Amino acid sequence: MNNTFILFYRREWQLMFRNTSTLVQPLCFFVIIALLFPFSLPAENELLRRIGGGVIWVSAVLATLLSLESMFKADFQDGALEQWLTHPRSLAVAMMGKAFAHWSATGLLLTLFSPVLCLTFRIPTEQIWVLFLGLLLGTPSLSLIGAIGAALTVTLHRGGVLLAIIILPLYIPILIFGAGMITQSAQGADIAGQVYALLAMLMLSITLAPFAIAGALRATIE
Amino acid sequence: MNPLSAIWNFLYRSFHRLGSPREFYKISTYATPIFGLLFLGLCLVGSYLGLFVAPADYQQGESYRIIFVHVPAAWLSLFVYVVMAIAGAIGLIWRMKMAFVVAICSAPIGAAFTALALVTGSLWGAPIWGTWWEWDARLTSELILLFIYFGVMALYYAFEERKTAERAMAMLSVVGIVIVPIIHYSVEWWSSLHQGATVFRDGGPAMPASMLTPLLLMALGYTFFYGYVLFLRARNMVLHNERKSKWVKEMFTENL
Amino acid sequence: MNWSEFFHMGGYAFYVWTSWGLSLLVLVWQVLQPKLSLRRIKRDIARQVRREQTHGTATN
Amino acid sequence: MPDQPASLIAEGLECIRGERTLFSNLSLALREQQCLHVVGANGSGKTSLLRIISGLNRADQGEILWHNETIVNNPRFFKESTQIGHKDGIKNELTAAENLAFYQQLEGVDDESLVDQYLAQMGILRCADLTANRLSFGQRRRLAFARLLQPIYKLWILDEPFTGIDVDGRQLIENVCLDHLNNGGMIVLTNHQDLQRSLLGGHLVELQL
Repeated sequence: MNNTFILFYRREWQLMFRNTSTLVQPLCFFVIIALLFPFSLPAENELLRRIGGGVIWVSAVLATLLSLESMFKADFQDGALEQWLTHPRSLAVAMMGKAFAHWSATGLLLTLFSPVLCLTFRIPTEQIWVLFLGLLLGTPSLSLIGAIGAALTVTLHRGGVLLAIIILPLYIPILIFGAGMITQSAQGADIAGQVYALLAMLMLSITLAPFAIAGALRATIE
Repeated sequence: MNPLSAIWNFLYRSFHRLGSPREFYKISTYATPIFGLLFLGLCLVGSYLGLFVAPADYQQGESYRIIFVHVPAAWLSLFVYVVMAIAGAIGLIWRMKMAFVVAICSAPIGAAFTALALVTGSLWGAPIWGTWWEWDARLTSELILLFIYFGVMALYYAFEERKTAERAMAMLSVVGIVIVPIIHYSVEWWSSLHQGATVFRDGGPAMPASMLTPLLLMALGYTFFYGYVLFLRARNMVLHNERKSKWVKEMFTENL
Repeated sequence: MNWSEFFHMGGYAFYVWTSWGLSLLVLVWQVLQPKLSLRRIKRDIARQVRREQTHGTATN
Repeated sequence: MPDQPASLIAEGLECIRGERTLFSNLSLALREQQCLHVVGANGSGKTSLLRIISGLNRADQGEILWHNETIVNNPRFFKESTQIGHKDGIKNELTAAENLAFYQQLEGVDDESLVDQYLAQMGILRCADLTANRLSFGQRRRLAFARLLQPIYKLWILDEPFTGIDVDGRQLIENVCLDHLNNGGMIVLTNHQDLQRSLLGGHLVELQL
C-alpha cells in the first residue's frame, strides 16, 4: 500500500461511505435541476428532445460545482491538509487521488445515471450513448479543474459563490464540446472531433491540474 | 567583458533593482511621465490620422472608424492578461514582491479594457450586423475573459492576509493562461456551428496603409497607456504596502 | 473638410462617437482613479508618521 | 553529549503578519535529546514560529537548516519531522484504529499489530473501534499522540500539547516525550505553564519570544 494515489483514493472512498450523504446529494441535485427544465418550458416533446442534452450537461456542471466546496473543507478544518503539506509524499499525486475519488462519487455517478434522465427527455437511444460517452470523458476534467478552485477558496468562510465565479468560466470548453457532441450527432454529423477535444482536455487536466491543486493549497494554507 | 554578457549583466541587475519596492519607486518616478507622454503623442497622432486622414471603408462607410478604439482595447485585454499571468508566475516561483504588485495592479486595467472592447464591439456590430449582440467567437470569448478577470480580482479581495491573497490570485491567473486559449478555440469552433459564415466580411490583411498606420499607432499608444497606469497603480500599492518601512516614513518626514 | 459632415460620420455618428467617447472616458477614469487614491494614501501615511512622531508609538 | 553538533539550526528568522513584525533576527539551535520550549505571551508569534519550523510557512527572512541543509523542499526533513498543531488531523468518521492506520500507511507501513501497540501505549486500545467523534477530548489528544510513536520521526513539533487533558493524560504524554528524548529525539513545543518541574526538565532549552 505504498502508492500515494491509491492510498488517498481509498481513503476518500472510506470516508464517503461513512458519510453517504456526500454520495447521494450531488446525484439528487443533478436530477432535480434537470427536471426543472421541463416544468419551465412549453410542453413539447420535440423541444425537450432538442435541448435535453444541453440541459443534462448544465445540470452535471452545477452538481459538480455544488460538491466542490466541501472537497477540501473537512481536511482543512481538522488539520489533515497540514499533515500532507509537511509530508515527503507528493502532494500533487495525493490530490490527484482525491480528485479522482471526487469524480467517482459525483461525475461517474451522474454519468451512470444520465441514460435514465435521457429517457425522460425522450432522447433517442443512439444519442443517449453519445451523451454517456461525452459525460464519461468530460466529468473527470470538471473534477480536476474544479479542485483547483476548491483549493484556492478552502480557507475562506463563504467561498461558495466565489468558487462558482472562478470555476464556471473555466468549464466552458468542456461544456461546449460535451454538449456539442449531442447536437452534432442529432444532425447525423461526425463526433470524432469533439471526442478528441474532450480527450485532449482530459489529458491536459490530468497532467497539469494536480500540480495546480498542490500549488494552490500551498499558496492558501500558509 | 564581451558585449553579450554585459547586456545580460545589465538586464539581471535592472531586474533585481526593480524587484525591490524602494528601487522600483525611485525608477518609476522618472519612467511614469515618459510612458504617459508616449501614450499621449501616439494616440493624438493616431486619432488624427484615423478620424481625418484615413478614407471611408468602401463597404462599412464611416462606421469602421470604431476599429481605431476597438482593436487596441481588445489587444490590451489579452496583452494585460499575459503580463498579469507571467508576473504572477514570477512572483510564485521567485517570491518576488514587485511581481505580485504588477500582477494585481494589472487586473483592473485588463478588466476595464475588456469591457471597453465588448462595448465598442457591440456598438460596431449594431449598424453592421444589425444587432447589438451576436454570438460571435471574438465577442463571446471576450465576455468570458471579462469574467475571468472578475474572478481573479474577487479572489484577491476575498483574503484578509495580503500575502495569501497575492499568491492565490497569481495561481489563478497562471491557471487561466492555460485555459484562455482553449476557451478561445472552443468558442470559435462553437460559433462556426452557430452562424455559418463569419460575420466579418474578410477585408483580410489587405488593409490600406492609410488605415493600418493609425491602427498600429493607437495600439502602441494604448500599450504605453497600460504601462503608464500600471506605474501609477503600482506606485500607490508600493507606498501603501511599505508604509511602515523607513524609506517611506523618511519621505514624509521631510514633507512635514 | 466640412465639420458638420465630419461629425455626421456618414450617418453612423451615434455609434462612432459613442465608441470614441466611451474609450476616452475609460482612459481618463483609469488615470484619475489612481491619482485620487494616491492623495488618500499620502494623507494616511502622513497621519501615521505624525502620530509616531508626537506619541512615539507604532500604530497598526 | 553536549559537544554534538546541532541538528536543527535557525538563523536570522523574521516573521511579519499583516503589518506587524512578530519577531526578527531570531536564531536557535537544537541538539539531540533537547526539548525547545518556546515561551511568550499570546500573539507573540509562538504558533507562527512553530509553523515556520515545521515547514508549513516560509519565514520572511532567514532560513532553517536540518543537518546543515535547508528545510525548504527537503524530503529528508519532512520525513524525519512531524507536527501536531491546534488541529489534530483526525477524521470524525473513522475509528481510532483507522485514523492511526492511515497515518501509518502514509509512512509506508501497514501493520495492524503496530496500530494496536501504539493505541495500547497511549492507553486507548479499548476505544480502538469507536469513531473519533465519540472520543472525549483527552482520548482524541492521545490518539493524535499515538501517531508520533512511529520511530521514523526524529523531530516532534507540538503546539500546546498539554492543554485540555487530565493529569493522567499529561503524565502519559510527558513520559512519551521523555522516552523520545532519551532515544535521541528532539522536541519543539509551546506551553503556557513552566515545564522546569515536569519530567522534561532535564532536557529543556527555553526560548523567549
